Amino acid sequence: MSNLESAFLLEMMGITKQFPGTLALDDVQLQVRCGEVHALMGENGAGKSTLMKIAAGQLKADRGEVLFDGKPVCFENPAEAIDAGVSMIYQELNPILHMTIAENIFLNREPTRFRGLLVDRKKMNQEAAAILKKYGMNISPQVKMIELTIAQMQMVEIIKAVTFNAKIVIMDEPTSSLDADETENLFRTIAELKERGISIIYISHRMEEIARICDRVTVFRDGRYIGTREISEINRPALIKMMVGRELSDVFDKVPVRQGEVVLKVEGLTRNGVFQEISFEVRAGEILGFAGLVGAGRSEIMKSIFGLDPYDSGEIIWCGKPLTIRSTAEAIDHGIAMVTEDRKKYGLVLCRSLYENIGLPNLKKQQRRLFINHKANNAKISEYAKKLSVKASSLSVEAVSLSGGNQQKVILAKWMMASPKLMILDEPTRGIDIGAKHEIYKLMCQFAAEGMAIIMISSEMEEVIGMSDRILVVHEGRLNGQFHRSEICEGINLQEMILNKALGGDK
Amino acid sequence: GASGDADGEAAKDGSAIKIGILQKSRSDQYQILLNAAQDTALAELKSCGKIADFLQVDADTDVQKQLNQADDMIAMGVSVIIMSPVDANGCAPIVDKCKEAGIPIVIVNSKTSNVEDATAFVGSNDVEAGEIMGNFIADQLGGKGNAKGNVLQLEGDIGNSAQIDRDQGLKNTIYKEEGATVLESLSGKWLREEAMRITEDWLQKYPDISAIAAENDNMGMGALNAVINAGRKDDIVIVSVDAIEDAKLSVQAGELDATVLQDANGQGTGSVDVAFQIASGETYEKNTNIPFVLITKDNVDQYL
Amino acid sequence: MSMQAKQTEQSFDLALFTRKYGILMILVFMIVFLLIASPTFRTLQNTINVLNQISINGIIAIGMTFIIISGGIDLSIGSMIAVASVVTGAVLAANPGNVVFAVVLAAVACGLIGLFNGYIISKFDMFPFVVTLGTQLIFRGAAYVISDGKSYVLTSNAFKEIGQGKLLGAIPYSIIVLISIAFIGFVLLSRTKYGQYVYAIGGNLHTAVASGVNVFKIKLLTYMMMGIFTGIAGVILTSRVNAGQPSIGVGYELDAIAAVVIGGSSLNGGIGTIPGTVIGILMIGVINNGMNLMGVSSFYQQIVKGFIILGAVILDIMISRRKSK
Amino acid sequence: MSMQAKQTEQSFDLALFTRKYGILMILVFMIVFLLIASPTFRTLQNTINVLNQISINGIIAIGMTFIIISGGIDLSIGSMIAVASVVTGAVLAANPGNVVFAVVLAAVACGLIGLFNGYIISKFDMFPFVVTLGTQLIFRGAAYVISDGKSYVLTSNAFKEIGQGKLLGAIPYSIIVLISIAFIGFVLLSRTKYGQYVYAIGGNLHTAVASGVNVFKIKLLTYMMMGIFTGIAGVILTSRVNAGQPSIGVGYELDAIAAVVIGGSSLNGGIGTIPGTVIGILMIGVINNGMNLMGVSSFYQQIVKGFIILGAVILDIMISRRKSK
Ligand SMILES: Nc1ncnc2c1ncn2[C@@H]1O[C@H](COP(=O)(O)OP(=O)(O)OP(=O)(O)O)[C@@H](O)[C@H]1O
Ligand SMILES: Nc1ncnc2c1ncn2[C@@H]1O[C@H](COP(=O)(O)OP(=O)(O)OP(=O)(O)O)[C@@H](O)[C@H]1O
Ligand SMILES: [Mg+2]
Ligand SMILES: [Mg+2]
Repeated sequence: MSNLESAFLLEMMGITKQFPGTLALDDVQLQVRCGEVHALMGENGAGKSTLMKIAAGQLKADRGEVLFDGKPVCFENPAEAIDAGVSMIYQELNPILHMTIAENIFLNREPTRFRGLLVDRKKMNQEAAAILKKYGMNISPQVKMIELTIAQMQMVEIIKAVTFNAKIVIMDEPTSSLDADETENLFRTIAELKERGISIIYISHRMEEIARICDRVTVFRDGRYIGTREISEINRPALIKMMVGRELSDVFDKVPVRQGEVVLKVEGLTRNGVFQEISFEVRAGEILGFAGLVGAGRSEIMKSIFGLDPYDSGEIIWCGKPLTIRSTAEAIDHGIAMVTEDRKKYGLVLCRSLYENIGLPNLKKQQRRLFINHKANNAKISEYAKKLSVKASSLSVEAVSLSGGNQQKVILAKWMMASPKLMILDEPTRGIDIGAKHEIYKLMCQFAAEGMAIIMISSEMEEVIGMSDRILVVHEGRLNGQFHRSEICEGINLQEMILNKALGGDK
Repeated sequence: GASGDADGEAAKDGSAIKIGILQKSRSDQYQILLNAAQDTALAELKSCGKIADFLQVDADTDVQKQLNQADDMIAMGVSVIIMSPVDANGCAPIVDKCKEAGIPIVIVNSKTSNVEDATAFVGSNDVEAGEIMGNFIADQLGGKGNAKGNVLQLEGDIGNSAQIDRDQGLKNTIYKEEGATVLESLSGKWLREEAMRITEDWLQKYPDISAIAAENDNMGMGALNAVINAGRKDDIVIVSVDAIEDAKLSVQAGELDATVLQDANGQGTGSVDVAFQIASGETYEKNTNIPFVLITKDNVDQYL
Repeated sequence: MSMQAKQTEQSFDLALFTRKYGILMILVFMIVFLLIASPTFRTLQNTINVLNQISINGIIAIGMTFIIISGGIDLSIGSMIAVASVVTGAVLAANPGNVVFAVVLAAVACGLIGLFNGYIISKFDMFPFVVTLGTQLIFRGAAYVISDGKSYVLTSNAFKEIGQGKLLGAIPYSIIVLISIAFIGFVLLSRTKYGQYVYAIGGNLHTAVASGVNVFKIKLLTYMMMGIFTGIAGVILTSRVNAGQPSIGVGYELDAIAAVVIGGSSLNGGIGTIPGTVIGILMIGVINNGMNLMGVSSFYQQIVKGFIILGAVILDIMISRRKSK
Repeated sequence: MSMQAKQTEQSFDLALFTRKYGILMILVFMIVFLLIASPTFRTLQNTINVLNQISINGIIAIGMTFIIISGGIDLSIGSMIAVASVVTGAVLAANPGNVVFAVVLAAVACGLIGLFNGYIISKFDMFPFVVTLGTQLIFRGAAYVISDGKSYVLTSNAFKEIGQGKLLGAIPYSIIVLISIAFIGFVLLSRTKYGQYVYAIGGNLHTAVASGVNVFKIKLLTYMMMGIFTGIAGVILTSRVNAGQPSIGVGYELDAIAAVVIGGSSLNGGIGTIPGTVIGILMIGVINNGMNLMGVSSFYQQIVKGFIILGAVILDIMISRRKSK
């Protein structure tokens, strides 16, 4: 292996890709060595996913050259890329929901019998079970994908990609919905692949991951190539400067806000089998963090409060008065907004313009008249889009054409425009670049200062600790512990304490 | 019937006459024969220079389509229109429109509700067809007044004028027989496979069937298939209307008991003759009745 | 910055319009061809003819645009027309003077029928295709039961005017109805909250729900509106053929769907415009009229129409793809 | 934990089977009701009769199951049947002895027609609904052109046997054909790679593409198979009615789609089974036969059928919802 160390497995030179209204890639390059873990970094919309889709045969470049294993290639479709040894985990999860785990993993390479005539299901399930076990998943391979949590689906996607016997595995934000354990699992896998001389391209917005597992990093900004560095030779601020183009001060600049009245009080809220006896309150100006492991049920609690899901018992007291919420419309009317974790499903109408997306929940409020005043409406929408620095050629483009992070900003803009009394943010910075994160944190503080109550669910411990006035920990559908900002400041190892509670400690 | 002159006295020059045909359908077996007869007659007129041209459009049994086609034809300014109406009521406006536009119209095959406003009518009376069927069945089941047995009726598309009239004809005859019972009537929608399916179920349900009256041959043939497959042809009389090719062959082979001939040739040629007479200013018959003929094994050969 | 540039012009969606341009070009091309090929096509009378002929399909297609944008489909149109026809017929047969009552009752009946479709579809979250495949049979059967299979002969002259009369002796009323409904549809779809919600529901039902849209109500409204429009179309058709018939209207949904799809709406929902549908309607009208004028036999008419539907949609896809790549 | 429980039993999908259970119960209930209510229904002869009657719709529905699972739909079935019928008719009219040639030619012709559908749908990535709405007109027109609108009188006794003959004088050949095709369909769908790809394409096209599945080929194959099955059904129908007719088969696609949907397939694609479809086919066959035996009038037959389609699907949805919550 060592003699191959310097040779490039994948070389992409002078790649240019134009989308209508957007030059996504402008003469960029990427060189990946054999057996290295190569990080690809950049702000949202920098063109990372686009370049990777070109490498995997999903998209075709307008210009440029791709060398794979030293030979020039031009993949017409993913099948050719797979055959050549390129496999990819896509940023947007795409499992086939009504097929089993085994069928998903082995799609297009099913073991067969009778000279390839019939699928050998027994063998397929056995092999799948073995693989699942190896990756620490204690699930039958015959369970349908639709029954899995997002994290489990993500693990299956990862397993699928790494078992292709590829020479290079592209991972586009694989950890965005994984918890710590699963992330560790993935890192072990990556180390193993590396051992076998397989190259990995790793895209993530999480600095600490990059620092831990990557050998080199290539940075893009606005579709242009900025540079490639050895990880060992670059520090965090320098890397951020490469990505953002300027220095960033402390990410979390939380300003303390004087807290007002209790906005929402929840008592004994229960949804059978999902969460039990949830009681808490949140005040105007307060940022309330919800910590816990993925799958602990935090999202479900909030979905019930927002009227997306029903609840079985318990009481919601809104601004001092009891309130029954039967639909999201009622919640919105009362001034509750929620940014859900599943942006494609609950956040965006992909085939419509950004104007329409941002305007959607705000139409009722905008005017009581019969007809929409598009001009006034759109002016206001643009204002919010600018506030969140949404990167798009125009606000009349369809939401589908935006990069993942920018889509998230559009959703934030849509709910900020509703100026709610309570904003529930479920993983608000998932997939968002460091610069934008910074802006979102700032906005959160600003809105809190204006008297908005904010509930933030986050699986990123740093974020919860850095932003919250108070932190509630959820374990298996029950509240298990509370931490105040004052404790946070005392500098004890809070992270460890929260994790302990999240794992069910002290019960 | 009465005779009359075409609008205006001018005997038109042959080179200016353009005849437009509004066909009801090109897929209905009877209409195909009618269309063909018209086509032959028109082609002959054209080849000897008596008319300049002719144009045929087919409504595919859709009333609105026929209305649209009539509009288009009026806009084109043909000299005379021959129409085989899709529907008695639905196509009545066409007659009015032609009158308004000053274009003579000859109705062929079946009547519109305002047929008296049309320039001329060439056709047969469908009630008569039903009566012929009914009488034939009565004869087979013991003679008029003494007929005994169970009868089943396969109806066409409900609401269609041929269905209504043929049904009326049956009501006038076999329904009135004291000894005979019409057990059931279901719509086979003029379709062979539908009629066959219904008949199969009837054959399961009724052990004793004496006759089946089908309002067209297509359904009659379907019923016949089912009856033959059940091995009960000897017990069951089947009669239908139209005298399409395979019905006649079947009569000849002694399977189908009878079919009622609606004279497509007579209607087709007759309608073209009348239209030409009108267009060229000659005198013409306002009402031409082309009678139905019962075809049985005895006389089938002369129609093949 | 580029955002600012486009900020000024609004509401009228240029991108979508250019996407529609392709189909408009085909229509123009067809019209030019016919203007040259057929002397009759050139006449004013024929233009009025075409407009008159498309009015019924047009009215239905406007309603169908809403349905399709909302992510649905309605196969029960033909049967609804039959219900409208026999209801009108029954009222007028009883009393030929009751024209207004007959028309209103037909529209209300079809509106309720549409409501029934909408209720089942949204209540049980079922495929509109399946639901209307079933209700289509029910409504057709109901039309037969109401009329006992017979056709009502209509004698009211006032009623006849609706479908056959002309304003100032020149412009058929039915065209005026179509234009009004198209205009109402345009305003509803592009200028009201309801319209925005229809797009949102069709584009992503979950997001619409999570954004506080009352999906149940919007779907109900949309199918009810489809019913009312179909009722109106049914009344015009009944007046045009001057008879109330239970067998009328078979297959009318398919022409309407074809018009909507030719006009650029997506059967996935979320995409479509009224101007696009109007182009689709005109296209189908011009094809039918043109082929009659050219004396194309009905066998070939079907074939030509089939190819034109395919061709129009393929061309449209290729044009809009080229633009997006 | 509940996941673990499922680990032991194999390939036969219990979850799906229980989901289907609801519809099976309805079928059983209907049969029991008819057994009590109708003496005729009890006879063996009538059972054979029903099986014989469903064979044509059944063969089509098997093909349609593949189409619908792959996320498509085919509205051109009725027209394809007409093509099969006139092709058979034309060959046999020329030479009544050419039975084998006629049958093969009809199947091949429909296979090619299906290929055409599949090519346009996958090549231009178009909605199958729109494409087959267009091609349906083309194929029907072609059937008329081939036959010049006439119906072929068939005299070959050998040919007549196909649709009307019985093995050992008891079991109609058409049932045997249906059972064979259903079996082939079952194996193809649940035991082969091709079947896996059909599910994958319908379940998530993008993922199928990203996994290297040759979507183009699979779609082509699926529509071609639909064509061949329809060709076979068309031949049987032609033999049953003993005539080659261009007007035959109108609306057959709707009955087939109804059977598939009643059988639990999702019009979104990705979900469905052959046993489910077989239940759907039986259900429609039993409804049709039962109503004739009970002497339900033509008007009410439609209404009842409509309600049963709705009811079956609604009940199925409610049962499977309750189970999943
Ligand atoms: N299908 C498309 N049509 C038009 N524009 C597109 C399309 N896909 C991507 N873009 C644009 O190309 C640019 C690069 O997008 P890409 O998804 O590659 O960004 P990214 O670096 O992966 O961002 P993120 O970190 O948010 O995932 C963005 O400006 C995006 O809006
Ligand atoms: N559609 C569903 N049907 C059944 N169970 C579900 C469904 N969605 C989620 N669950 C279950 O509900 C529980 C909560 O899941 P969820 O992932 O929302 O938790 P969370 O704490 O919000 O995690 P995250 O960090 O992903 O937001 C899990 O046990 C999950 O398996
Ligand atoms: Mg990306
Ligand atoms: Mg969650």
